[in-house]
Amino acid sequence: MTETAFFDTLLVVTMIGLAIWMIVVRDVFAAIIGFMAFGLLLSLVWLRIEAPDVGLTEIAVGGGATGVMLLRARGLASAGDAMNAVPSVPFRVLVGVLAGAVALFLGALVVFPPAVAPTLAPLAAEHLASTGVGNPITAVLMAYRAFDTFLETVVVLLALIGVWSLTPDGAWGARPRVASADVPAPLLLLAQWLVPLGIVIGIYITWVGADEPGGKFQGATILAAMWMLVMMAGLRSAPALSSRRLRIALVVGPAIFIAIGVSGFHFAGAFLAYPDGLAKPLILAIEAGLLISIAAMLGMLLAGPPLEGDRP
Amino acid sequence: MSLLADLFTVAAVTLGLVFFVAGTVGIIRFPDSLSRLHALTKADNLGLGFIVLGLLPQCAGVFDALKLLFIWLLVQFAGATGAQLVARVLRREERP
Amino acid sequence: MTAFLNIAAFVVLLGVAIGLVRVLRGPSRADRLMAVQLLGSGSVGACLLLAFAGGRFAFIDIALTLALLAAFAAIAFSLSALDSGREGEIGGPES
Amino acid sequence: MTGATFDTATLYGLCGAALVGIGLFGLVLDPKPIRKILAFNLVGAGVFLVFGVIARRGAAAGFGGDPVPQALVITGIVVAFSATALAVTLVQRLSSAATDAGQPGQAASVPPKGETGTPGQGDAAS
Repeated sequence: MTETAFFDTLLVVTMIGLAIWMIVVRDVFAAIIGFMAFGLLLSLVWLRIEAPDVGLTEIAVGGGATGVMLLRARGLASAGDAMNAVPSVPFRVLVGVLAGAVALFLGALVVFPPAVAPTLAPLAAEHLASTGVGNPITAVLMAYRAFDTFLETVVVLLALIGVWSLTPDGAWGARPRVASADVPAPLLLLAQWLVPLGIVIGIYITWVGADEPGGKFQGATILAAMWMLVMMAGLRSAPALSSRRLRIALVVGPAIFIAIGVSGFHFAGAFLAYPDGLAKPLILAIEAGLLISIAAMLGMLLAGPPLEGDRP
Repeated sequence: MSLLADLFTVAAVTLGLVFFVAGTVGIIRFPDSLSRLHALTKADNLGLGFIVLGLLPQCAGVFDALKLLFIWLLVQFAGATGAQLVARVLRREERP
Repeated sequence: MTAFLNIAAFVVLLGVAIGLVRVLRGPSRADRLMAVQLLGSGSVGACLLLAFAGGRFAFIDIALTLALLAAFAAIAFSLSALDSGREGEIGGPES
Repeated sequence: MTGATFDTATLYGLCGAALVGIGLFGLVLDPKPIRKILAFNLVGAGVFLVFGVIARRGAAAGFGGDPVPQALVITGIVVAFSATALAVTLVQRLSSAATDAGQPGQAASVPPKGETGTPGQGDAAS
């Protein structure tokens, strides 16, 4: 504890400094860079509080993908330039006091915890063997609370449908424009070398998720990032929204999930119940399908909708 | 043997830290962006390189050691490309 | 050894944090882009040191992901700055 | 474990609480939509962190933390990303709609870049 206290304190101070800087800095580009840096540091925090799975997700989704998406959006930075009305000082003070009160309340909850910390860990450990997976997080996501995970995938799909529904009329069905205007030679080289390695790493991270930190969400984000790199380097263009192959890729994971879930009624007596001894292979089948679908969803969320000028 | 390995780790990791700190000093002290970029890339590659080198004898198995080396190569490769791109941004900003 | 590696992780983070203050202040966009690169290799180093300090070898996989995605982000950010520099604004044609 | 405790987890929990406060401040006061999205993500990060600390306190049965809240946070991060993607696209389209209204025909004059494809013949679906 003593020698890690330096690290912990410095990490917290840096993160709070970055957060304040993000709020006060004028330049939007700088604020987004700050957010990206913040996400990378936040992943170190998750490692320090014994949640490596969450840290991995934060690296992939929270820092990397969100930052890239914020920069990708054309016209986003200048949106609301007209809205320069600075709130009055009394209002700013009021908001400051209220936000401070919320922070103090949460802080008090942290400093004065209940006498017995609530935990479901013993219950999760008790049935871990019957799921056949060694990582308790994966067991929670794929066995104990599999229905949540299914709905989460559907939420991501709904978000994608929402994004696509914002396509301008003239551009519907077109390919989103992702490729950089002119591709520097080093990027081309990197895209050709890094992407195959990245795909291997993405599948590896999904595979080790059964027993070590990892899993399909993290692996799928890596795959989506690699896909994005290919599209940015102009090696392949983004698929058209109306592409049948794209749409099949998007639904194959949820479809396998539903199929195995419904067959649970017949073989194990409940929706999403796995028959004895088959839990691990069934979980692997669902994860493989979801890997493809989530990678496609996240990749298309990163690419955004086609805009004016991206005519089919 | 274990003591020797530990000594090696301490020496190499310390050397790595020296490069990281040197990089930071360079970033703070150098007057223009291009020199700062130079300081940054040297610190990254050598600093992380020596840390990886120092951690190699502490690895539990060959696979972990290979992963460590792979991480370093990845950072080298991507860092070089990234520095190229940042330099391009810089050139464009200077001569609009 | 554990204590040494923890202190080493602290030193790496300290270097990164101080460098971050400098590059984030700019003034140019390229300076700020360096923050992403600095953070990328710094957090990979800190993550590896923490892994060996705590005997948590699973963290090596996390450092691997960190190295890959931080590189990706740095490249994507640079490309975005390059594209927008040409069109005069972060946003591109519509802005 | 009664009364005030202070350990590593508490430190990070306080950090999470502070992030929620900072994020809320920016969310309410900053007029620019993209800054609001950033601030919203800060609030989210803070809430997840406090939840993570609760998970850490629930360490038992040989796990470093309670796996159930940790799994919920993973779900939360992915859902927050989806919400951010939707918000970003909405703001982007709103701003281009405003530009169209102000200067008719400007957006339509942007020349098409990159390849365009025929619907139904996508070749890069993974």
